[in-house]
Amino acid sequence: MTTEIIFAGFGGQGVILAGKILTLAGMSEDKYVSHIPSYGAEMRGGTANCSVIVSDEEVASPVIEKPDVVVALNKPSMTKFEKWLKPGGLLIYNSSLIDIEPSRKDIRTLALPANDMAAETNNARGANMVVLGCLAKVCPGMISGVKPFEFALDEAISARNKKFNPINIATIEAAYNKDYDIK
Amino acid sequence: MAKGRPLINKERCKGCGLCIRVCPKKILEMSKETNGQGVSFPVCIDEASCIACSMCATMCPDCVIEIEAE
Amino acid sequence: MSKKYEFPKSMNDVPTHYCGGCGHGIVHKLIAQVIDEMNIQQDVLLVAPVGCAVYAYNYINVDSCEAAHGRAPAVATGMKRVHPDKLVISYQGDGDLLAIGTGETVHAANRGENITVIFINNAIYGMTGGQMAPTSLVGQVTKTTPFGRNADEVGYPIRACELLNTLVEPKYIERCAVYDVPHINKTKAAIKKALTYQKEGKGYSFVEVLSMCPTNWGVAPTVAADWVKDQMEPYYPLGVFRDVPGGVTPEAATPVAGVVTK
Amino acid sequence: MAEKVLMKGNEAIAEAAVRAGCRFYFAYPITPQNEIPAYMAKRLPEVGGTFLQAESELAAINMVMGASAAGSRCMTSSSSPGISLKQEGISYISGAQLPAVVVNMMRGGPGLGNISGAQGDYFQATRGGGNGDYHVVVIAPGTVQEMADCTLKAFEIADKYRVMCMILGDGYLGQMSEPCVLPEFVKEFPAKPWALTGKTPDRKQNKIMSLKLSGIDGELNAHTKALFENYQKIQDNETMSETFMCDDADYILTGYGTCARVCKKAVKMLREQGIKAGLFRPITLWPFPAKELEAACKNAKKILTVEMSMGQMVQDVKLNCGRSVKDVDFYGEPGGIIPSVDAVIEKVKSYE
Repeated sequence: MTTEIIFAGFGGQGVILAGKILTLAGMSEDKYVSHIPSYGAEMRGGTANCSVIVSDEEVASPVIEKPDVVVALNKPSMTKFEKWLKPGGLLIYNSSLIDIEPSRKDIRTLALPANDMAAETNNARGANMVVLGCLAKVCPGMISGVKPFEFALDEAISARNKKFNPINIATIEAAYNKDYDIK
Repeated sequence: MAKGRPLINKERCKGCGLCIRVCPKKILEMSKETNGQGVSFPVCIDEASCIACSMCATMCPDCVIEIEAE
Repeated sequence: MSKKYEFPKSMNDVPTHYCGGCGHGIVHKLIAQVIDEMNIQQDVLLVAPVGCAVYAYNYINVDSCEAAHGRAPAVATGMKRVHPDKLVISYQGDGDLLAIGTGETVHAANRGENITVIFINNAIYGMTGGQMAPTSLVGQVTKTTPFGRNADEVGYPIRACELLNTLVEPKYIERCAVYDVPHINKTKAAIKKALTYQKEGKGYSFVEVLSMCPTNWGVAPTVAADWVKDQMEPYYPLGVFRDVPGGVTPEAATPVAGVVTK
Repeated sequence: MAEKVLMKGNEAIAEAAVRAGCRFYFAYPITPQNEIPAYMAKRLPEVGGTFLQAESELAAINMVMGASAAGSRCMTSSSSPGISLKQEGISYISGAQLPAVVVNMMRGGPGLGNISGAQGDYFQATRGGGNGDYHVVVIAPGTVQEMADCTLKAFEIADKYRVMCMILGDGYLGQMSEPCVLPEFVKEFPAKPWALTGKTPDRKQNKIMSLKLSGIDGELNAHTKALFENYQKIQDNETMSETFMCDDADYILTGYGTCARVCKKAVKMLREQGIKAGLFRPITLWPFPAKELEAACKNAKKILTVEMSMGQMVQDVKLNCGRSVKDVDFYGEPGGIIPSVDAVIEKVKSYE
């Protein structure tokens, strides 16, 4: 099985970090993984995205043309990447910040109030962590539960910020334990 | 006054004449004959007057002159 | 009788390709003499430039490397970083040092690389046949300034010592000349001091030498020597601009601001 | 076996260089390879090495020349416009027979272009972008693992043959993270009796130079012929390539780096649709793996070269596939656009 995911949002929402953590989590489970961030001048002006592949077989191309999943943390990202989804793909959009509905009818959608859910776990900046917990839940077979994220956070987070790992794990866990209504 | 003598390796000489100009005793002059490169070279016309000051050798860009001194 | 002045041991006994009366030969000899006196033939690494002195390694018998035009200080930097215990000499002409290689010149000095740059300033491009150099004098006729260098069009000649003397890091900057014996002796002393400082780890040293190019100036060697004294020296004053170990420390060498504290 | 780590391609190159014994690194910032200098600035001091941010690309490559002449393993890195500036030094280093490694994380061109990954520097890299008759060994990794492994190989080849080696990647490969098992530290290095270490009484002075002025004697003629004898040895011994499902393939896709990965995906999808496609991926671009390509193409009906440029490697494919030029087709996208798998598949299907 191969899952191709695009994370997108504005700078500061931690979309590239979320992608990296998912990649590391996949690696810890001996999956084949790849992560390509948007970079350089592309990142100036506020938008950021990354492409993550988690697969049971060798990743042929790390480039994602038709994602299985798009995670859009703000409105411009949804507008841009919704149309990339393959038919039947899943759009997870941050309904805390996005006040419009997805327009495509041939995809599945999930309104995820990521900012609100993060705030509920006292982790106001943890919308990206909510996404990770949600993905582990709604993409069966990709990541086995919350455990792999502990390793991933430990690898990805600098020593200075490691003190936030427990609260981030708690946020991921809370998001993982929710039930989601995919339309 | 020291006594000395210039040893002139004429085949290295390019005939610039800078040595002749700096000699305080005016005992160097250009040769009539030419070396293998076809240029005139300095000759000492009065070795007895050489004071081994080494000015000619110092000035020479081509390491033509060595100085022997007593 | 014994030899009072002899052919330098660290010079190869081969004829040079320089023209008669060219200052390069004098400076090569001085470098070889200093190497002999300091007994550092095993320690010196020479960078030869593009320009008339490209064959310096054929005459001075030390391990040597050619550099592309203007890049000698960069090559010297690489060598020095690998062998901090060796004495690296970057030997350069005026086009190399102040035109195509201005960036490398300024930045090696600014980093305070512990190398010695010997700069032969003869106010003209020799190897290519007499074009304007960045140091050609105003009014000087060259192949590319047939009516004389026009300052309105191409600016005034650059003074390397004064330029580098605005930087913090250089430790020793002196301008010398080789148009007569007393000045040749001073030049040798300057080269020796520069290499001594380098050996002691003092930092960047720069010796400029006003030199003759009779062929491309189109004059006799003796006239060329006078031209250095009468025409060049007034614009390029001789002397020690900076000798930090020796106590000549201009204000520029002691910055009082520009350091960010945490 | 060593542990797997997730690394960016750029970082994998930097760490592998350190493990290959590179202790001197000089560079000037340019996107998309800035992770290499940032990594080296932190890493090299830990192993007693020297990182120096040069004032220009020209200075950086010439610092490499000096450091190599002095006998060290050294490296510089840049991206396309910066590599253009380095061509002077690359030519001099090649002429002077110095070993060194340069990394080019290609971006879109010509000119300032853009900062997306691209493959427009193939000609410059493989034909010799500087003046004169010479070659640079060009290695084009396709994964982060290969970026580490090829860096080690580049230092090895550089020292073995006294040549310049280029790692030719692109912005995507440089920025991409993948799991990677880092190579072990290299412990043994070849002797360099030619290096500048100070002339001792027991030997003649060492001279490193590319000037061979004596035209009448044919000094440069002989020197260049000697260079090319050396290049011939490299061609005979050092080609690297990957063949994937070529044995029974009707259609051979060829591409390197990022493009090869797109092609690999296309091959897999074509096979699922019952179309016999295969991939030939040169890893060394110079020397070009000519024999290997010819063998891979023996039974193919058509060969399609895919590039992130307007067609550069395709010339080498035409020259070396042992087939009629008419059998070789091309598809490419310039300016930092990655050819899509769909477009590649469509192209192949059009041959049916």
